Amino acid sequence: GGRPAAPSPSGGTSGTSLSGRTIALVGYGNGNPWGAYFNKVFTERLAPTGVKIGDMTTMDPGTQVQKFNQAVAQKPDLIVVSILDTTAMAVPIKKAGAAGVPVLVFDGPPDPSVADAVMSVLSDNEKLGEYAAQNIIEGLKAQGRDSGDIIVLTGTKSMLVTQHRMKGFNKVLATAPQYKVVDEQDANWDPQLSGTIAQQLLAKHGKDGVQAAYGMADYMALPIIQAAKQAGFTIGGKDGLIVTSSNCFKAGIDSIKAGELYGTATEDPGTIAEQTADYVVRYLTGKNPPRSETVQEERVTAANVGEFAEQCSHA
Amino acid sequence: MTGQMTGQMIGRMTRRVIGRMIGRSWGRPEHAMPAISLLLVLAAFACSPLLSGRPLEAFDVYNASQGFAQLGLLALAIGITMIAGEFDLSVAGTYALGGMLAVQTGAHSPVMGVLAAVAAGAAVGAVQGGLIARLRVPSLPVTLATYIALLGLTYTMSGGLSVTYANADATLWVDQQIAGVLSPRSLLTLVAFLLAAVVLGGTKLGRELRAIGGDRRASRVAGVGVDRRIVGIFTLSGTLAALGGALLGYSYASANPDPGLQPLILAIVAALLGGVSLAGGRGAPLGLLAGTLSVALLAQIVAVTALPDFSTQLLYAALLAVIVAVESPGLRQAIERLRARRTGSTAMTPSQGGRP
Amino acid sequence: MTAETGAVAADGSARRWPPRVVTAGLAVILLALLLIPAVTTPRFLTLDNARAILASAAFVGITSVGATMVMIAGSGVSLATSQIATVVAMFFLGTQHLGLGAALLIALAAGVALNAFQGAVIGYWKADPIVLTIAGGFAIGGAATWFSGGTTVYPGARGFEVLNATPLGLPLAVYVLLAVTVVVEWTLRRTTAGRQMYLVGENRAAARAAGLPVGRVTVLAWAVSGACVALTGVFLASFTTSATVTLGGTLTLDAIAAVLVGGTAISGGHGSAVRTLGGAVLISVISDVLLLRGYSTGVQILVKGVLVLTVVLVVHVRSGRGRR
Amino acid sequence: MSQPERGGPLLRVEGLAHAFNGVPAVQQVSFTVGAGQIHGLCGHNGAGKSTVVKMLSGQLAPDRGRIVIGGETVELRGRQAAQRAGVALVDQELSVVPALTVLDNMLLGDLGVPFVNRRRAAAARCRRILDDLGLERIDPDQPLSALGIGERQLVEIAKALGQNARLVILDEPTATFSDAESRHVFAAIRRVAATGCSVVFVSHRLAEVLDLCDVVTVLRDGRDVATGPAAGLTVDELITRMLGETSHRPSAARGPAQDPAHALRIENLRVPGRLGGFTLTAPAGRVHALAGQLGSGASDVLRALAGLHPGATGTAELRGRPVPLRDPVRAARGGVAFVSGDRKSEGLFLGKPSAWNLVATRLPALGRAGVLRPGHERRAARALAERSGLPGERLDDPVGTLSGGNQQKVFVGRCLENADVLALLLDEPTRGVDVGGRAAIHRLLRQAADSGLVVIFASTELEELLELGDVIVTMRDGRMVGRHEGDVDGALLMRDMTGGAEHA
Ligand SMILES: Nc1ncnc2c1ncn2[C@@H]1O[C@H](COP(=O)(O)OP(=O)(O)OP(=O)(O)O)[C@@H](O)[C@H]1O
Ligand SMILES: Nc1ncnc2c1ncn2[C@@H]1O[C@H](COP(=O)(O)OP(=O)(O)OP(=O)(O)O)[C@@H](O)[C@H]1O
Ligand SMILES: [Mg+2]
Ligand SMILES: [Mg+2]
Repeated sequence: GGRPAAPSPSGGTSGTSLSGRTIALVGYGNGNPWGAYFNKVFTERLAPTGVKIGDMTTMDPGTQVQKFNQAVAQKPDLIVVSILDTTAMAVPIKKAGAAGVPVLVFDGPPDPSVADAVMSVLSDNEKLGEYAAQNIIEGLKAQGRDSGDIIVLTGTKSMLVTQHRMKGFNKVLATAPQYKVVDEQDANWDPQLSGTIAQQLLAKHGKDGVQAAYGMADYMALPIIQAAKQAGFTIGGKDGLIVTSSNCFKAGIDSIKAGELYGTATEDPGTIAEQTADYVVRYLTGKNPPRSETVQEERVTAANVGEFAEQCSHA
Repeated sequence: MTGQMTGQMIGRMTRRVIGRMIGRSWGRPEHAMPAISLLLVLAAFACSPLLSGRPLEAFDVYNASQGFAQLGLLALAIGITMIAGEFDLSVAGTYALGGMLAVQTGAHSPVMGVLAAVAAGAAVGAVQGGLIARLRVPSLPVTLATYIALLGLTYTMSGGLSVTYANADATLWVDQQIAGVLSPRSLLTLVAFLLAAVVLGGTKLGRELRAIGGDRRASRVAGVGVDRRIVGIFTLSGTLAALGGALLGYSYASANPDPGLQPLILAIVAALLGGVSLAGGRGAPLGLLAGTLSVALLAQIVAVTALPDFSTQLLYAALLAVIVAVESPGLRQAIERLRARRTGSTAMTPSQGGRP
Repeated sequence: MTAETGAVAADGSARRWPPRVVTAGLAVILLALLLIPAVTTPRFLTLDNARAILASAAFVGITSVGATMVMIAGSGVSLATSQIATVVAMFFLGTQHLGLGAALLIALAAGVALNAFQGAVIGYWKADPIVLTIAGGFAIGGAATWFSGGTTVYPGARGFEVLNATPLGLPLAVYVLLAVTVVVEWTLRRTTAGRQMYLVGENRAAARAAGLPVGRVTVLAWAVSGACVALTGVFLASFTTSATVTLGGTLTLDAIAAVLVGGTAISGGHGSAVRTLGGAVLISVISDVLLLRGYSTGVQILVKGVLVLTVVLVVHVRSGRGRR
Repeated sequence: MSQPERGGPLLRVEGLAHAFNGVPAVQQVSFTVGAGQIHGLCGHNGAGKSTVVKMLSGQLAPDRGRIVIGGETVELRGRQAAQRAGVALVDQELSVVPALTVLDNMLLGDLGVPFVNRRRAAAARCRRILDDLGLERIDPDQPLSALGIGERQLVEIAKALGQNARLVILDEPTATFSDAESRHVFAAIRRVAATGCSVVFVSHRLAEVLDLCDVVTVLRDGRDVATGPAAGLTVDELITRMLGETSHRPSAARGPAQDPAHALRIENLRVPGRLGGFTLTAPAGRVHALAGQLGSGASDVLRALAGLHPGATGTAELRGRPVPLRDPVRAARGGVAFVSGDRKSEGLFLGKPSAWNLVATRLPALGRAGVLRPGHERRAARALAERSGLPGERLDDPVGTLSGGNQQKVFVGRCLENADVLALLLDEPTRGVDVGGRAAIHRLLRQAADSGLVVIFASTELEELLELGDVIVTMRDGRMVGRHEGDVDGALLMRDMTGGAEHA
């Protein structure tokens, strides 16, 4: 099913009153669609409870440290944070611990040195990487290929998210040794850069040299498809290029429906926002939720795209 | 009534103190701009509890001073080159390089890391200064190219990954609270500003710096060793930027190969608010200090009042728009033209006195 | 001691080579230095790769050709380019339901208007372009985040797909790049306005005293540049099929780098659109060679920086001393 | 440092030579200057005076020859080395920094000033030096940008004279001065010379050279052609030596006044702080001269008419059509062409070919529908070059590589034979132009007037005013003082311009 297995959020929040309690949201800024939709859903979910949310969102890692410190100083009942620079946030998190302010991390994992000091609602990035590899293997096998060369355009390599996705991807791909990665480039979560690099890699390996491509997010996979089309590749179908991605946006869903993108996976902001909001309510009402929860991720392909169309349409 | 009067008195006194601090004349933009912006932002800061519903604490000031430390050395570096009529975009690259070097080489001895960073920054600055002075190239394209190259260098050094700094002692030390509102990092930054103020205000270097920015050729003819000074200025800006980056790296316990253009742009905003003009020849370290404090406090106000992030951008845009308006000669002329057109018709009546 | 009589001395004769010859010579040497590693790179000399190089030069190239005009007219650089491209892309995708033509017009109008406004403040008020465009970047970026709430803009219709077409195997953007280059170069060389841009860029005070329309010329240069940025924004939007506030990416500095590698002087009065095209392609070739040879992103950026530095210095030294 | 024996040469220059990119500017120059002597350097534009000065002051290294100061051969690598050798300089180009205060400017680059500021002592010394030059009105703490050009130049001279140098070099220091200001400066120079300091003085104002200097060296084409005592020389003799032949003075042919409808009528023109209520009717066909010292408002009349004073008010009419004020573009469209006194920064496009410069203001007329026609453009440029006496083969060279005289010909030529130009306004049309170039430019202006243009020029030079002006309007303190037509006495003009305080 398309819903996460975590406790249903709809029941959890509506009745409880948390007025007088405060939380600080040190999340991704609204300058990023993922963050914008997360913030929207998160705020809307918690609005009925009357909890006061301080907006400390930003997209700049330096500013984030400062805003986090600010949040600690304001001693809210809980700091909800999504981390931009994993190591840079380690010390501030320690300081929050020393000041006795609880911290809830969502989306990407914290630095291992503070992993035990925080609560977390994490995307399952390894799973997302595994799904991408499954998509590719499934697609290539369906075309009846017994060999295949793959190019990979990753998100910013310095981020744990990227590293975890690659870990899962490589793990699954190792089960099908006939398919192998011939090029892996850092495209910095940048659509334009993804397009440029894809153009060059496709030219480098030629039409027979690439059978599949993995763009780490939908907005990176779509430029690969464009570049491939312009380079004269056929996309999908019986013998075309298999392109997959690993977190879903509306554009990706449309592309799957159009038969171009082979598949993607969830990690949609709405689901995480709901689960995080729910976690906040459970925590503040003393229900002692588990220290760490993982959002259940789903693989999306043409077979089940209808189920996820709504869920993935917000960013 | 009395409140209003004490308010006025306090206003007058701060004005006098700050006026003396920043310079003697109020009429000149290099004095008025930083003073007014700092006063405005301080007032807004003092009023921020009205929005946040929470009294200001020492920690708010501490956090602002951390913001000041993050920006200060960069603003000082770019500000000094701007006074000299140059524009050192590469400080953003030196800043990144300084952080990367300090974190990579300073694992055991933080001092060694800082020294390595500072030496590299100075070397990069000296080479650029040498090129710019000897070949008389405009600094913008040269420093832009250096910025791109340095970015590539930090990328190569770290394989594009953020690098973690494991020396937790250093991290805790640079950010420990001093007197509740300062930290070694912000103190060092403050000292750098004061040192610059003393040196530039008390020796002939300050005069020469502004002369070089005001009229390069004339300074040369007057006997100023312009080329040597320019090499010195770029070396200094590289050093300061690298030091800033190193301290930031320690503070974050990590170094990012690409901190982006944001720090650079904020440093430029701070310098402009500090009364420096891009045309050169104008400004002083204390003005830069006021400008940097303004930017740091502004960021803190946004944090304290939990305003959305984009409102900071709009605020900066508004501040810069004021600077553009104050500084553009054409606007002044347009106003003069308008006034002349208005009085022009009355002046048509004959027999008005001939005094100019 | 250069005796006037012994003019055949090696160093003496080198000095007497006309600058054009020396510049051409240097360009040949530079190209040789680049091309030798290039042609020895496996798979470099393929049609597919040439196509990829042109295609990857197209987006930045279109913007940089426009930026050349701004630089020639003496307004230096715009630091608000990527924000404008982003906003244009949003307008373009957001108005797809009105039809491709209408959306294109709206997008172009937005780019021209935003840039021309800045050009007007610079041309008529003599504002500093760097300060002004930093302010403009903040204002446009902030407003875009505010109004879009940070969400992605998706097209309401698929009309834009036409722009991803590849007639004769080359992306449409490449043809547009060539067309824009020809138009801008022709405007600069053959029209009154273009000549006036060179004059205003060479000496603004003199142009003003001579009664040349400094303000109008500056606005025109910025407007043309705005149209180019808008075209880049439109192609970017079509290529990525959705637009967020970070779509512009590193366009600002990439465009400036291409203009500088083309040998246009930042102080104004000199430069050409064709050479900027060369600069954009050169940067593309280099990153392609490095990519093919397996160098990392860092090395690619590093080499780009060094290339920009070299060209800036060579061009400067060749064109005589600085102006200060 | 060994003092030279009394009266012996302090400076000896032997066989100095310098070439720019292989083109010789100075080929063979030798002369000596005694201690306490004021030594004049004369020569037409491009003779190499400034190049010699630059070598003496350490800005250029000689290719050949040597410089001996106080008995020692010196190698002056840079301005600082020259200062250490005791050489102070007033450069041909104004070299003070507007961004600094007067005091800071006086201290800037002076080797005698300590590294750490000592404000009080410095201020006192500065005050004394300024007072010496009759500059009691200038406050050392004023920013220099608050002063006019003439006062800035005075500050630079004060700085050089106050540096305790052994040798003071002044390259055209008085080009922007009124005669009264010049007299103050000359007195100060004589005082400095009386202390045993040697002075090298460069000027195109030959009368003042003869008046001030003890000895004069004449340069021609980079060689010294004559050195001798100034006493007994006349201006005409000097000119003969400079040019190698007697100079030709154009006959002052007064053209007939044309139809009064073809006139420029200026009524009650004001510029706040500079010009109060100026009224004049200037018919076409006559050359009108505005005579006034710096700050008299003479050049402000021209600048205001050209639209360069945004605060100007009043009315102006050209051939019955109003000339819009406050906007240079509309002024140009109204038929006004302006030749600024500052050729370099407000006149020419130095990096562009002469041809481009010649046609810069008539591009719309040369093109069709905004598109240039290269053939038309080329022909127009050729015609203009011929008309203004510019060698045709220089058309494609950047105008910045021409000599000053030729640059000025391009500048004036740009305004000629243009159907759109009805009035030609020139500010100091021959500033820094040699005698030959000057005659050529005067001829051009006369022809322009004869062809039916309104010609008005502003000048501070008496000789030029008398030579060229059919009607001379004297100005002082932003007001018109007198209007002279026909024969006029130079002394009378001088009185008008200086307020009668000085006896000319
Ligand atoms: N920087 C330079 N580069 C090339 N040629 C130069 C340069 N400066 C001067 N010249 C040339 O050298 C010659 C001598 O110039 P110089 O300035 O010494 O003449 P001058 O006698 O001072 O003339 P003026 O009276 O106009 O000041 C001229 O032909 C001039 O064009
Ligand atoms: N500032 C300068 N920069 C470069 N070259 C210069 C400069 N000034 C002069 N020259 C070169 O030096 C040469 C000699 O200049 P000079 O002014 O004596 O000659 P000119 O143009 O024939 O002038 P004139 O008509 O006064 O004799 C010129 O051919 C010119 O190219
Ligand atoms: Mg000559
Ligand atoms: Mg001279």
